[in-house]
Amino acid sequence: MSTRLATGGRLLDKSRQLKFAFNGKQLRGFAGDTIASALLANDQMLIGRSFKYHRPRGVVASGAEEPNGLVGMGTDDSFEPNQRVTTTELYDGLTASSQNHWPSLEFDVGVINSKLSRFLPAGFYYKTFMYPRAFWKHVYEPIIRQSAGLGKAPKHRDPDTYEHFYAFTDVLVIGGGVAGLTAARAAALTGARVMVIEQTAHWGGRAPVDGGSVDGQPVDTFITEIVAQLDAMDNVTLRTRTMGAGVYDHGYVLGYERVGDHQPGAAGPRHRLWRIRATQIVTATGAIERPLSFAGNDVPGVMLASAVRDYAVDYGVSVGDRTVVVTNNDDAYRTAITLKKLGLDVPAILDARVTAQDSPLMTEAKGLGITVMMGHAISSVKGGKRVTGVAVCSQAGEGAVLKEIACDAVAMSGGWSPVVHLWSHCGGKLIWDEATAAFRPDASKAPTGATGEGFVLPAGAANGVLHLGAVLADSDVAGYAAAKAAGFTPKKPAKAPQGNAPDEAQMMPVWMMPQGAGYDKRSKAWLDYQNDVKVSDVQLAAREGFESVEHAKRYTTLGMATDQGKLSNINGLAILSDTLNQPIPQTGTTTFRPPYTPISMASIAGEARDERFQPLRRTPMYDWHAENGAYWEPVGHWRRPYCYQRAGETIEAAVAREVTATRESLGLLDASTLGKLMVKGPDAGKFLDMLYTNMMSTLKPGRCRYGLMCNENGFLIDDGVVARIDDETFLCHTTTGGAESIHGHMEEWLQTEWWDWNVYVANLTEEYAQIAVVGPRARDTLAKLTGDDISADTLPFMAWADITLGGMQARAYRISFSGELSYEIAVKASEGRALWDALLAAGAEYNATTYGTEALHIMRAEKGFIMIGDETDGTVIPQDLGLGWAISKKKEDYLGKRAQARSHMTDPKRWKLVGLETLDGSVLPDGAYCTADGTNDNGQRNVQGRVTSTYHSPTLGRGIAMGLVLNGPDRMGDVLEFPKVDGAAIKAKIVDPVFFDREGEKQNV
Amino acid sequence: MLILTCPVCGVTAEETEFHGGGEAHLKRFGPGSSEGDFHDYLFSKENPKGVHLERWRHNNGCGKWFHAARDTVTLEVYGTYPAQTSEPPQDIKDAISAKRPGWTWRDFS
Amino acid sequence: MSNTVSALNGASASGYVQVHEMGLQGMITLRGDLSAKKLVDAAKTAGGTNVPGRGHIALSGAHGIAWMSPDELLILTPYDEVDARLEGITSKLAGTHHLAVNVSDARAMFAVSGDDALVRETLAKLCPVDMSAAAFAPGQFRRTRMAQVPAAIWLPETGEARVICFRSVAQYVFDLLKGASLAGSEVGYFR
Amino acid sequence: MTEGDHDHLPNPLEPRARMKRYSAFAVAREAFRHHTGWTRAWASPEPKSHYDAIIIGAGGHGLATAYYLGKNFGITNVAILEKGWLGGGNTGRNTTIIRSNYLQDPSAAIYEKARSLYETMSQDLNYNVMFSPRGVLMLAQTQHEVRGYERTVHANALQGVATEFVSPAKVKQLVPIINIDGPRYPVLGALWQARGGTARHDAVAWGYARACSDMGMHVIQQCEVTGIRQQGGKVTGVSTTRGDIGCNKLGMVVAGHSGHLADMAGFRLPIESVALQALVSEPIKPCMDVVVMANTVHGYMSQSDKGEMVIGGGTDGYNNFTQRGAFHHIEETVRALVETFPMVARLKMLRQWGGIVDVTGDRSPILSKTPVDGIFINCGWGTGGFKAIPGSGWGFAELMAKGHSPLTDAFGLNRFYEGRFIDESVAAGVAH
Ligand SMILES: Cc1cc2nc3c(=O)[nH]c(=O)nc-3n(C[C@H](O)[C@H](O)[C@H](O)COP(=O)(O)OP(=O)(O)OC[C@H]3O[C@@H](n4cnc5c(N)ncnc54)[C@H](O)[C@@H]3O)c2cc1C
Ligand SMILES: NC(=O)c1ccc[n+]([C@@H]2O[C@H](COP(=O)([O-])OP(=O)(O)OC[C@H]3O[C@@H](n4cnc5c(N)ncnc54)[C@H](O)[C@@H]3O)[C@@H](O)[C@H]2O)c1
Ligand SMILES: Cc1cc2nc3c(=O)[nH]c(=O)nc-3n(C[C@H](O)[C@H](O)[C@H](O)COP(=O)(O)O)c2cc1C
Ligand SMILES: [Zn+2]
Repeated sequence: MSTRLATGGRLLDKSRQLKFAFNGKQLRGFAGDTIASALLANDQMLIGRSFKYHRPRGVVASGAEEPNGLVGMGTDDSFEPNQRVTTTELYDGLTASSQNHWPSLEFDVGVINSKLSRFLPAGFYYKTFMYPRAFWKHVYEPIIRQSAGLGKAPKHRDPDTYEHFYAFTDVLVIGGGVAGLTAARAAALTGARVMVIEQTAHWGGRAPVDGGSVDGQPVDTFITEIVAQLDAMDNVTLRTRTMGAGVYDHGYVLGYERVGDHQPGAAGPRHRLWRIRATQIVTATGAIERPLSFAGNDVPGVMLASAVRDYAVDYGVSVGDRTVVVTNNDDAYRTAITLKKLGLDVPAILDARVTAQDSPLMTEAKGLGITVMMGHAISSVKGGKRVTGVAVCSQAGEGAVLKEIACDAVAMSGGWSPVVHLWSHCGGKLIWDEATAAFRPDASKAPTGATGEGFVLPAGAANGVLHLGAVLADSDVAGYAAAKAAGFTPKKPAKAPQGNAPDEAQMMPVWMMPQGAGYDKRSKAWLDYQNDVKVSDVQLAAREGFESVEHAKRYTTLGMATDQGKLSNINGLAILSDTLNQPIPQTGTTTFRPPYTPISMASIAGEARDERFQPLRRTPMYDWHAENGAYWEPVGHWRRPYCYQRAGETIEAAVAREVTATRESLGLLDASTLGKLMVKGPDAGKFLDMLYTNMMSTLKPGRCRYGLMCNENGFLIDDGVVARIDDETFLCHTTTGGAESIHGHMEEWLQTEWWDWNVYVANLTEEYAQIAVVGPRARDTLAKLTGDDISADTLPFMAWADITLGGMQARAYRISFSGELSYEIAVKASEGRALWDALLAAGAEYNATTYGTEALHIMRAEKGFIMIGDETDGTVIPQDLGLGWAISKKKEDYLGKRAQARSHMTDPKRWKLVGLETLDGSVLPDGAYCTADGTNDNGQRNVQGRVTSTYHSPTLGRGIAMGLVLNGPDRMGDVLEFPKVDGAAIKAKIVDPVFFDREGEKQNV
Repeated sequence: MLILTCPVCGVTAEETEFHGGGEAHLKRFGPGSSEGDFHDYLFSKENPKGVHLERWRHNNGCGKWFHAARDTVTLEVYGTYPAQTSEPPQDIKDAISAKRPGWTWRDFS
Repeated sequence: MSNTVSALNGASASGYVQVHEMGLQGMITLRGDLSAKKLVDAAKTAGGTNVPGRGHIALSGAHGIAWMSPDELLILTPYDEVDARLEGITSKLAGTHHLAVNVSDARAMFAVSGDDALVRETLAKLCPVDMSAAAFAPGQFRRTRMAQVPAAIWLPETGEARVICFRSVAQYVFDLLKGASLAGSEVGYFR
Repeated sequence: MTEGDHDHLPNPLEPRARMKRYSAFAVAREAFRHHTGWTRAWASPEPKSHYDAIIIGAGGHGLATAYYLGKNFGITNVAILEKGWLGGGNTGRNTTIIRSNYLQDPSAAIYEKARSLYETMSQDLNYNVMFSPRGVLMLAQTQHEVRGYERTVHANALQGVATEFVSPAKVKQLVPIINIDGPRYPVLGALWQARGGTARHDAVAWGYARACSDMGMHVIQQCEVTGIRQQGGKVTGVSTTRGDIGCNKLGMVVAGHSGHLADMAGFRLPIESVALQALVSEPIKPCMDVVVMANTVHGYMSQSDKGEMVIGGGTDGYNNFTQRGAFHHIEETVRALVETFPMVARLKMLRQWGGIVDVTGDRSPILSKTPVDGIFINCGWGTGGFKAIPGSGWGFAELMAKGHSPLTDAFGLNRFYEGRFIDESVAAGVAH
């Protein structure tokens, strides 16, 4: 029976009872409980089923290292799978349910896998399920997948909020045990900014449970005092419930704060992800106790000795009435002594060691009347869903049973492994410590940062130092060294606290218990509880040549479960080393990767959800569009109306209406997103001559010119109209997508190649709202709003002028992307909406029709104008597009010119732009290719061209398209075949790409 | 997540404020240059395991380009310096030599 | 002026600090040789203060100058004074290579006000910048990133911060600041 | 002691009889003798002084090349040299997406060859690589993407690659957990390759290694190539941490380390090595049966047979050899997936890691002769070469054996001189 003791429970507030439910059962606990302690207090030892064999499993540990105790928590939109019971604080109304079983936790049919386990050794699936081939997808894989996974998938969107926080500190201490606190104080006394983060809700780590004294006072008192002292210092920040999740390059640390997990419903974020930039980091993350590998070490009731002690001291819970302790070191004696002193039965301590002399803890245990059996071990554990006893044997033998001891709990200790994860994340190296049989940080090989110097220092148990006195001395030095490395020197180093605890006898590494255990035992001795990896599996891997620890990991899945092998890794690689007959350091460890324990995806996304998922760029007319039926098209982070849908209208109909109205009378387009770059200086003309393929320096003030820009690889990257404002000033229009990138492109060339040229560039894209006023009635409409002369003579095609329009200062560019009479009007963005409204009002009598990007695209296609991103795709050069006229022959150089001289670019076989007209008037499918005879060497159908844009033209009442075709311009009238995806082919004739108003009569009025 | 100091505005900031621009000190070859020179200008990369001279732009800051001498294996930043140069300044070269004796970069070391 | 509206038309939100879109703000980008006396003089006249050093902003009443880069200043002035001041610069710098242009309408500006530590905290949730009093004091000017967009920030005085962003993302930045300052999400980091 | 203990480990140096076949029957038989009958999956021989061909790099591409040199051309006097543990490079750390819906002919040819070889790989190698043709969906979330994918579908039809453009409703039906109506980027459709999918990445390397070893080839791990030996412009062998080894032909197949090896051989490559990252969630019960890639928002995800969600994102913007990467890429990817699949918010990230990918000037691979006679290079697979492994091995083996292969001809180094790029980015943003 596991029960709540009448006394004890250091962390509990027994005045506050909490109700919670497990698998529908109503249970009670206290404030301060974890789910684990509360379940144990209610005698709920069985908590889940293992991954592969569905073995019954109970809690093994009391902290982040717990492999078994995972539950689903919450319901509906707050449901979350795989919550670790040992690190989740109890709150009133909590609901939890066990995972990975059917139909119930108690009776799980999946347990059949356990019976078949001999057929399912490590890697068995690589050797099976191959025949017949089709079975993999339809039979084998579905079965394997069904048995995969632990918790259920959440189904709903998450209603909670999450946020990030950027913090900067000289010294970050990860871990708030006595080592972390001592290191923090040593660092803080130098004046350095210090931050301490502790994953649990409590300061002090293991020490309050383990006992000992500091400077003559009980260790608890020391902790209370040092926390108070740190809290009072202005240069110190203390955060509990904040885990150091990962240490990254250049001192970047992720801190995972569980702000709301223990108080659902409270205001504020559920999790806060700290991005801490620390000059120096102290990892004071303690050590984790190792299980021992004996047969049946996974039976519920077998727990880490330290956990048994924690439950007793911290939560007032006895996990069993009769607890057998099995160990290879002194620390587990503390558990026996604690239990005994609480009046519980400890029938025996089985100590695998044979020591010459009793240590103080042995003496104390014996003094309490506990039987200590040196040189003994567990041969096997009795019991199924709960321990009922152990069979005892000699550690030295093969497991012959000497006696059986009835018990309901086993407290095991295989020694301690420093938590080196955070030290290792960024490249810190480890050395093997023979004395403690553990890997610990090699201080001479710390991870190095931006300066090339080490930026992480380990302290206390995390540094492999276990005795309280040594822990305090070590961490005092580490804290001071960290501050010093961060550039702080103390007035006078404070005296390190003096810790006092009993001396301990040398531990003895025990990787297999008993030492000579045969296959039967090894195949029941668990290394990785969650992933069901046994000693025999690692040995099989070694035998099959998976000798590298990384191979063994991947072949057996050791250490790949949600606990990332915190309990299993060292034991596993020791077994591997033993099997390969090589020393453990030669085997080495697998790579430690963040996060230390899993962190919520939502915390990583932070605030970036819903409307804050990505910035949404809005033009000044955005609200009008939204209110008037805009069907949106995302363009970069902008959103532009694709068309404006009226009630009952299809998208196609809306687009056709917009085109027709514009061609017939008046259309208005919000063109504000077009890039507008001001280029100014004595060398501006020379600069633009290098950027554009055509000549810009000859452009006259007051006039506009269409230009093309290529990259150094020769490919067309942007196009637009350049207006010359005055001698020294040009305004370059770019595509919407090009505004930032072309600005960057200009700055790059100016700053890094032609830095002696006198040119400045300013990005004015957002300064202006720009509206295209398009159609036969464009001039009439503007005339109603201005007294300025906008006649064809004063403001001819490809000219611009400053005018006053509706009382606003405006710049009118007479340019046209539609082939209509057209003005693009720029006003200050703050007046954009006012101009839009004024134009709508003035144009009302001409049926002013706002149009979107699709109408824009159709009208330009009717005119045979290219569109960056349609006719170009990053592989197209201007020469392909019949734009030779825009490529200056006079210029010695421009970006892309040299590239365009390469053999493939001058190849006469390059596909060239043409118009395409289907014979039946239908619309060619987007992206269709036209076939040529035969196939190539790889059996692919030969092709001779492709469609680059294709539309139904409302103006012409038929399909029109542009495409790139082999020898296209020389083959006018040829008919090509474009297969559709359904196999049928459409025939289309090569024609001039200008489909409408070839003479430009409409625009030049 | 790197931190870099922009030599132009003096701000030390994390990588997200910058934009990496690839290898530094490229010599531009334009019209008339040989196939080989032009190819090497665009494509032949040093891509060393070790010291890398590279371009960065402080795009979420002062907007200026600068150069950095950075180690691609240790991620140590030996120094940052103005973009308007064709070689790193001597103090940065010395800092590199101290850590990576015998290092070379195309035509200089 | 009735036609002229700022990006969010003065929207505000109050959480543990106040967030307020400040309406139309005059801004002039001035690029040129900052070491040239002529340019410095022109800037001073337009900005009504001395030209600040690298990484700083100089403020004087409704006017100010922010250091943007070694060849760029941002001059702050009331919105309706921009044209006149721009004219002033242009005439003073005639014949000198420079670029001066009105960028008032390309931007939005926010005030974040309240308890100094909480104002700093709000920004520290969004910008990868050390917002502690020791590292970022009134008078400093920092161009950086706010979540996913560029922004510039400074503290005119204790308990006050200013944020400038591009106009098109004003709503996004407002939502960020509002979300970051929701009551109950105080971090308690700065003291 | 019982039988089959570790003192009975097979001697790795012994010349071996042919590999024991794997089957359910063999597993059952072994079950009754405590699995003591299993022998090494591959031998671990000492290097000889000379081989007909040496492959540097025991990643998927190197091993597949060796396998097809043996299988298709009878060249078995081959050593595959690996500086670490085989399969430990990008092959061991990729998100395992397999598809062949590429746009350009040469790409579609080699990836489709690869995909079709994946279909029968388990049987070919007698090693279950768990190729799972569960289907790959590439979401179209802008009009531009819609057009790009429609173009791909047309191209694929003529290339013999089965793909289709499917409606949002079909997307929702294939992936019930997806959010197809935005709020930000509604799903407008998707490029669907029903026989794309995933495979167990480690098994691909292990299966090939076993098969190579079975043919008598030498897979030599912990053997780093430190120099390339040549005479009169022709390769004669390599220097390694285990001594000099001679060869007639040399294949460099070392992904992110290609630039470094080319440097040893005296030439430069159009390659930059950058970190690419991936992560997995904690395992959950099956909730997504297909692979989904969302290029507009930069994230992709599939669920492994073990239950974890396998997630990948973008590359760092700077040269890096650390197998780590900057956290903000993880953030961008996770943000994208939370937006696309709201349930992801309440999953947890279990582990994140990085690999060093080799990115070329046009982001397509290089399978080519080199300036040094006898040296061939296979690299530049960048962020998307797992799916190509068998096709690349097939073509590269042919190139090495015969001096030319239709599968690799277009991927020569000369294309960068000619300006003849194979640019896939034109249709889809990222290339996994
Ligand atoms: C995070 C991530 C996700 C990816 N996702 C996908 C995906 O979903 N789909 C997809 O198709 N592709 C994906 N890729 C890409 C894919 O992993 C690679 O393209 C592919 O694995 C490359 O295989 P390889 O054999 O060329 O290289 P590797 O597997 O890297 O093998 C090269 C080998 O060469 C060895 N080597 C290097 N130098 C030496 C030397 N001097 N001497 C001896 N040996 C040496 C290395 O140790 C290594 O083992 C991803 C990559 C990464 C990093
Ligand atoms: N005698 C023994 O065999 C033995 C063995 C182990 C520990 N100990 C005792 O343990 C104590 C060691 O002190 P210590 O301070 O070094 O270790 P500790 O275990 O007491 O404290 C480490 C603290 O770090 C926290 N932590 C761990 N990883 C973290 C992360 N990623 N983020 C945030 N917090 C994290 C833990 O929750 C814990 O509070 C001493 O009292 C020592 O005597 C003794
Ligand atoms: C497809 C795939 C699935 C993975 N699943 C897991 C997993 O379930 N658990 C785990 O710990 N690691 C998983 N990993 C990550 C590996 O543990 C490891 O991090 C990765 O292979 C890179 O190697 P390294 O971390 O040793 O450098 C997975 C990796 C891949 C490529
Ligand atoms: Zn800067």
